[in-house]
Amino acid sequence: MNEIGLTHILFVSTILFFIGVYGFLTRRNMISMLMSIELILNSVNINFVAFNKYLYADKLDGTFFTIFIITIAAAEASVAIAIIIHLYRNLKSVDIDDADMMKF
Amino acid sequence: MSNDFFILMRSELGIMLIIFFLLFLKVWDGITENKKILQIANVLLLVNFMLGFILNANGELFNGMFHTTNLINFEKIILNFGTLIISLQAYDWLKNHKHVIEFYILLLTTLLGMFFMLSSGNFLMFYLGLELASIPLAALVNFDLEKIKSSEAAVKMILSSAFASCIMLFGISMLYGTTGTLTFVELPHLITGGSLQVLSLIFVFTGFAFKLSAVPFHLWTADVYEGSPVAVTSYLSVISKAAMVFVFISILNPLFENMQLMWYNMLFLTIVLTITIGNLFAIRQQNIKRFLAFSSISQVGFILLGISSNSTMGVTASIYFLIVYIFSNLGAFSVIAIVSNETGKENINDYKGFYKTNKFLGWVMALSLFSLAGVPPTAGFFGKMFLVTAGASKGNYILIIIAALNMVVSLYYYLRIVKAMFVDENKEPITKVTGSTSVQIAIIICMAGVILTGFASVLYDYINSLM
Amino acid sequence: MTNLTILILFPLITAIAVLFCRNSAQIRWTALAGSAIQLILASLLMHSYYAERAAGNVSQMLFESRTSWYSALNIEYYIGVDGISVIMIMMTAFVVLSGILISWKIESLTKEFFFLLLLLSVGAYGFFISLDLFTMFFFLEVAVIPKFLLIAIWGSGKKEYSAMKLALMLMGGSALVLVGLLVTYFKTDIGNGVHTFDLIKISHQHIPLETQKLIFPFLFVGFGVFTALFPFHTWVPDGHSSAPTAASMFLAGISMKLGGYGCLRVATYLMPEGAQYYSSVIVLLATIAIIYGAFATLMQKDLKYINAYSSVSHCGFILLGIGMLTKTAIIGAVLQMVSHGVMTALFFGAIGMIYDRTHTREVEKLGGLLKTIPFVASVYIIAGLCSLGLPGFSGFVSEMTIFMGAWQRPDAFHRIATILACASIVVTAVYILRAAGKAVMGPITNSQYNELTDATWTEKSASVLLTFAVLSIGLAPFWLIDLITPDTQLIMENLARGVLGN
Amino acid sequence: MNGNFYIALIPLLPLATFVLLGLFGRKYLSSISGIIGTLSLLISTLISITTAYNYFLVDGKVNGVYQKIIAFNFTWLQFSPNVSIDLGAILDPISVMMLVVVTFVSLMVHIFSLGYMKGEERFATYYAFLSLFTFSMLGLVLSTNIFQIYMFWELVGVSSFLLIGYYFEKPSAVAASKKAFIVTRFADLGFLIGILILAFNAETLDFGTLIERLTNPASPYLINATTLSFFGMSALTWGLVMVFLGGAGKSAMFPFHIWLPDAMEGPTPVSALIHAATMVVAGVYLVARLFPIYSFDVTALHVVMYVGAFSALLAAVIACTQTDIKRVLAYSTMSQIGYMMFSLGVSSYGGENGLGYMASMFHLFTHAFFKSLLFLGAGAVIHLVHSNEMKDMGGLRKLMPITHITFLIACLAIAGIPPFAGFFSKEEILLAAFHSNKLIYGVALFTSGLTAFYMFRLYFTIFWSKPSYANASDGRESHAHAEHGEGTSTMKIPLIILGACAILAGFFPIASLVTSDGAALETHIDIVFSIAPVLLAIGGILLAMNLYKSENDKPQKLAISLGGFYTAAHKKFYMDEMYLFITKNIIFNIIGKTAAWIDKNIVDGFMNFLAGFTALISELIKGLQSGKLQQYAIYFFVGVIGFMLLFIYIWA
Amino acid sequence: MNSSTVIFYILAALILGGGIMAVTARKIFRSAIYLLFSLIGIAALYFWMNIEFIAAVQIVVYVGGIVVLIIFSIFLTHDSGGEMPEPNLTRALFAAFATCFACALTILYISKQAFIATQNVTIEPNVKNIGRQMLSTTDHGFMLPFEVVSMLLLAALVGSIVIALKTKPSPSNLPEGDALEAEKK
Repeated sequence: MNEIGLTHILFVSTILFFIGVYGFLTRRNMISMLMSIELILNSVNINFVAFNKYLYADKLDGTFFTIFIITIAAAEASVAIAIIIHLYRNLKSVDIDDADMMKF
Repeated sequence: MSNDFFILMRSELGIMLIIFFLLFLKVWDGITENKKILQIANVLLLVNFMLGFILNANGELFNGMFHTTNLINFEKIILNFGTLIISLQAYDWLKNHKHVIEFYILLLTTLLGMFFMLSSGNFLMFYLGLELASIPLAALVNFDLEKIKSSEAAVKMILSSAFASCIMLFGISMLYGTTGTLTFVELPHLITGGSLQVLSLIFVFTGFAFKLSAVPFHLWTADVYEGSPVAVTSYLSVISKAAMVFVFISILNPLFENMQLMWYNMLFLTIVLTITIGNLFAIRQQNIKRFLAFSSISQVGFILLGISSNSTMGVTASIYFLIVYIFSNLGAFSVIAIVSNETGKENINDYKGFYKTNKFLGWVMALSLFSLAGVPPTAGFFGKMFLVTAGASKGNYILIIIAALNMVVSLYYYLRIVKAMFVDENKEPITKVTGSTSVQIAIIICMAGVILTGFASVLYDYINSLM
Repeated sequence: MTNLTILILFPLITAIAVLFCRNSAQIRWTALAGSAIQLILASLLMHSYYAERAAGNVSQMLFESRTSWYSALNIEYYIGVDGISVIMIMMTAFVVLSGILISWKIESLTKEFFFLLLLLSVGAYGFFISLDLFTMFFFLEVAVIPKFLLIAIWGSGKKEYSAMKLALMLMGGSALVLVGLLVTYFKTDIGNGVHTFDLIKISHQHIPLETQKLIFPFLFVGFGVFTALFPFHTWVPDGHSSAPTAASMFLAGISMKLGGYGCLRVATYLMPEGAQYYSSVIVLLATIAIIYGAFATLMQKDLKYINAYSSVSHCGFILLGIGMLTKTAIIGAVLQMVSHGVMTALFFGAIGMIYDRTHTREVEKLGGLLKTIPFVASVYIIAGLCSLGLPGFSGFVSEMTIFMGAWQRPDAFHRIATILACASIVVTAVYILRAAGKAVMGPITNSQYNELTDATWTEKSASVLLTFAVLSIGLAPFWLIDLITPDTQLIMENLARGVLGN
Repeated sequence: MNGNFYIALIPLLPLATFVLLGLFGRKYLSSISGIIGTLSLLISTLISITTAYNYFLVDGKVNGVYQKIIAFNFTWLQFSPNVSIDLGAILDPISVMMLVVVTFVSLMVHIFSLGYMKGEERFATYYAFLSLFTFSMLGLVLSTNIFQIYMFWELVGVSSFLLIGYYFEKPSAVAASKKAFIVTRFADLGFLIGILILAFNAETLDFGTLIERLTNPASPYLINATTLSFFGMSALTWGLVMVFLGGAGKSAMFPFHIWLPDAMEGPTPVSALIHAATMVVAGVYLVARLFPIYSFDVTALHVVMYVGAFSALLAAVIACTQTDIKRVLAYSTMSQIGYMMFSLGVSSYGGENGLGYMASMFHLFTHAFFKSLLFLGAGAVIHLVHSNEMKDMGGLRKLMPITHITFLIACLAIAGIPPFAGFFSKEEILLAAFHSNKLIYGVALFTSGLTAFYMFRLYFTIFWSKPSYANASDGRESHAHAEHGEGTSTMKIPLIILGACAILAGFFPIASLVTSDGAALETHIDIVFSIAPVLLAIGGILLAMNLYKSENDKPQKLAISLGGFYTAAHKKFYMDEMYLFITKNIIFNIIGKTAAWIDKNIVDGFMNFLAGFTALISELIKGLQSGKLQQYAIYFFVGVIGFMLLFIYIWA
Repeated sequence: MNSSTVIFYILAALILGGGIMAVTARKIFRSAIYLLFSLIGIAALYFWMNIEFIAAVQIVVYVGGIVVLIIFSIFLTHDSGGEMPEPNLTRALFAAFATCFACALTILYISKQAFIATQNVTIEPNVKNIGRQMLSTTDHGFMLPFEVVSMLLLAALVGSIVIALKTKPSPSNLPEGDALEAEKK
């Protein structure tokens, strides 16, 4: 475990973060966007857990943060999906670019 | 766990009690008449608002996760007050709505989230509060269930706010990584301005900027405001914003004290962009809610101007302005709520000739807009003056000049609406609308605030004394 | 009459009383009574001012009173008057009263009209008595919105454009003033790093030269916009010509004076070195305004435009007087403010009366009014004669004082500026006589004009009131000079303290 | 005589009349306004005569010199501790003389107008204006302060404006009144600048002090004023020339004379009062008032001299060709004032050298009588004929004998035929010119011949020419005229009185009373010297008689033979056209239009551009708010990256 | 290169690969499956770090909850099998560029940072500790956040129910085109 340190994990999480961002910026399906959000949140989770584990193991702050983030992600996803489905009923589309009635 | 608990957390507990009471109502099915429910809710909110005044206490609970001071208490009172007014002005809209209780539950949850955010002693609580204040809000935005715009706004709101909080979270995780703590008390010493901390400051800052809808992170604002039901729009533009400002004040400088220069520059950039772009967009708006969205963006720029001074003066000015802003914006929204509810019209052009048919409401709208524009004798003038004064205290005159010139531009678009109401001819003006007693009470309170807050220095002095 | 607050409270109360009136007759009479009493109050103020001075009170400001307002920022409600303010107040009272009289026949939204007029006057009174810069700024801005509404609602022509332009340009001016005020504020220190907005205290502070150089333009241009400083004067023609009669009177008579007063009281008095540093620029701009305004007037075809452009030219004299920085010139500038205030109000009043009857302001379409409505036409001619600086009227006194003062600057630049300014009086004569010759003299051009009725009693009283004011300055300027001179002396002393020297 | 406050009554009575008639005349006093005006002026006149009597005879001279007496004086407008506009009354020979002349002539005109203006709708207004004018003129005359004189100067100007524009429904009258006012105002600009220069250098506006400071060679003020130079002329010269400019304007000297002929649009009595006897000599009076200073400055004096002489000649030439009788008289006025002017110009201060000054004042005195007589006579004629044109007249001597006789007297006087008044004064002028400048003398001599010619051209055309007015083509109208006759007695009496004055004024011992330094001046009529001018005048009269005594075609032939010159003179040497060109094309079209254009397009355009520009930017950046959430997110993210770059690399 | 390292790299590849595929897959359903892989990989990473509790939560909540929710919603929106619309090309390029850039920058700074581990006594993140602290009000207790989150879940529940309840859109509130469409269907 000597070679694989915190930094490597952070690299993974950072890359995952930006993959998520990329997905959010490019995927036109709203549900896909939501999925990208989950990716981002997971990368943050990895960060917190890794920091807690490798650096600040005297307290469990990071771990708890992760737990709460996961919970919130669930809540957020449920509300978001409810809204998306509601919109879908009216708009008959989940393409985010179709949701541009309001602009300028 | 002692009496302190009840005193320190009384606002939160009050809100929670109301939420549970409403849940009970929902389940019990005893009172089904909307009007009754609304009256009960308003009374409860009023009581909760009053409750805020009884005692002032500084202290912390839960091992520092929750803390409150006189200032925070006052801020909560302000939010309570605003919510009460919004509840009053939403009466007409809600009395025919199918989900009144749900509306209140969600509304109060967000309020609760804001309270926790204000009282948070660490980033975890802050984050929870933030999410608590924004996720139900997205549901609220969708509350005009049969309107497609409302859903669209909700999608935009929840996705972009999730995105923003993700970015902010990433920043918080970095902060945690470099300091090992999430507690606000410990953080300032550990934040030294290392390069990762710079990154995290940027991420956290942009997160805030998003919530405050500062340019260039504001783009969701207008769409969401336009699509939401009027009551939610006013809640978003006033309460939600005020809460974020309060939190921003209590986080930005206390935490990043060692990086003052950096965040000042960030603020500088943001302020210039926010005021200017907000104004430039406000000029061209046709929908009155959307218009107020941009105007509120520009107002945020001014608030940030006050915050940028990083002094008691600035903080006082910001809080003072927010109170004034609540009065004025809610005044305007009350009129919009009445008109929108009774006629469904939300375009500025629909307001042409408004004064001919609705003298009182015309004046209310005009006074509110003047106050927003910062024109005396309304309180907005004082609010803006103090903000700009605070901003000038740093000696950054370019900022002041830009702000001052933008006040001119903003006057243009506020006057445009005044002109539409007072001057323009209209073949089919909005007919005489009155709104219910409850809305009128809201209006009268707002107008009293708009006119009196400025002249009476009491409020300002009181805020100042809380520092 | 030692409590000055009554000067702002009274019109305010009248304005509120107007809101509670039930029919237009009540509204008119309330407004009239209120402004008449206000004129009496102003006269009482003047009287007690004289009495106090005669009794040997030599303090700079009389009837001072201060109340802490926003103590955290050291903002005070601090009021007091000196001779200059007293006559400005007097002038305002005259113009307000006659404005109300002239507007007797306003039928649409009467209540709002009089309410706004009175509110506007509150702004003016407050501005003139304020000694705290914050309060002063407050009152300066109070007046903007009523102007906008008055023009936009009751105006004529391209009223919306004009009203907006006026509001924005004035707001722009006050934005500049705001910047100036704030920088000034933060440069003051009255101990323990406490800043102050107190005009008198600031005048005793030494604001660093560099700051003055930086800030003076903001203050001067900011206030200058109000008083039609070239090239920020373009709101004047449009605004005045679109405004209803009383609003034109207020605008030109009172509102433009706020700027002049501010330029003098705030910019020049507080920034003596800045004033000296920029003196030649001011003189240059003022001269351009005078000459160019006069020539631009020559080509105007609308009575109101003529008077509006001539106001640009005349207000140029105010700025010229201030820019010359000699005592006589500054006295002249103050006189010009008062004089132009009443004179232009009279002029706009006359134009309004003509317009009400003929429904046109086109010079080409009018003619022979002296025959059918001799009173109105005579008022127009009297105002015109005053405008072109006829001795016996106020314009002469002020313009000559400015010339005398300006001539005291012996270098070629100031000489040429003075001569050009003098030359404008010829151009003034040309455009005034052209307009008068065509519009009120000459043959009757429209047979309908034979049916016109002459001035009503309200219009007559308004005209008489203003003519009286114009004449009392023009015939007996000495009482004004006595009033102004000591205060001007103080301004000069402050200027003399400046290290730049003269 | 200090404390003689009653002097103030002289101007104040007309002022009171003006206020009274101005405010209430039209409604309440319409019928008796003439009487009121005349009576009040009568009192004024009596007081002035008493004053003159007291001044010249009772108080007399001190050390052989008439003193300047300040009857009263109070500070009106204090500019600075030393400099103030005072209002007061000065009594010295010229002001006293002018007092008498002004009040007297004005009285005559008032009386004449009672008949002439009878039945006018705005009768009261007319008298109000007349009173205003009289007041202003008297104030001007009595001024103790150069700024006071300027004030009354302007007032005189405006009363003249009001009176010329009395028939405001006639566009030509309105135009003339505007022209008069504007031209003189333009000249007054010079006056004002002159005052500023003098006041700045002498640090006073008071005549006494001013003269004292600028005539004492040792005074620092004078040294200062003469050493400062600007474009090659000293400050003093500039000041004096500028002041003279004002004088030239009011006195209709070249090139400001163009307003005077047009000013004849006013009622004829007004022309008699203002444009003949009083106002137009204000310029002469002004120069005379400041004469001690002028005499110190040769350049300024030369300007006065040449301008005066040229104007005299020019006007005389033009007068020969005009057909409107009032215009002829107007040009003759201008010519005569030219005389007075250059007479001052050839003079110097004190003693024998002050002859020109004395002569000028003398001519002013006599001219006032005969010229007002001429105008009133012309007025009577016009009253009868209802036309100003010579061609409508002729053979009137039978119809209006009194007018005829008095007119003849006046013509003889102006032509300089002894023993009529003009002869004496003109003699003195010629003498002064002869001693000083031969060129000027030549011009003066020639002009005096011309004067005789055109005056008698006028006389013969009106009163002789056609055999009898009754034979005129329109019999019915002539019948009406015949009945009309010479008008009321109020019209005849002034003619008779003035006629007497025109004969007698020449014998007035003015040389001992009104001189440059106040001391008496020995004058004598040099018979030999007088031969030339008198012969020339007689020649002129004979020529006129030959040409105009009866209707014939000689004048046309003469005109044709003179060709271009005649046309040019007839067209007043195209001066009006030139001015019109300048004002219309240069001032209005070039400067005015440019200014208006710049204002509308550039200055205002810039403001509108700012507004438009803001709107344009708003339009340009509207794409930011595309309504597409991902776009928003990208902007958000770009914002984050921007911040990263800025704060990590630039502002770190 | 020991086994742990190898496992880490495999996990990293799984996580990142799953992530990349999840955001690029053309079919939404596949995309969801890739996401599932990625999430499982993360759970595995937690196991690898010996934080079993979090790993378990990850699997339960994410894999068992959120992804299922997402898949349900994909079914609900009817086009689970269909291709998703092409991403806007310029937008995609720009986003790729921007994210790569930001990613590189962040990684650079992370690698530069010297992280210092605490020397204090460590607390094992086992279920017992977590459970004890979660419900404690003192001493690093997370009772309050726990309560807050429960409020949030309640609100989310209420919100979701209100919104997801089927309401018939009134055609008048639709934009014109959509109204027509709605009528057709």
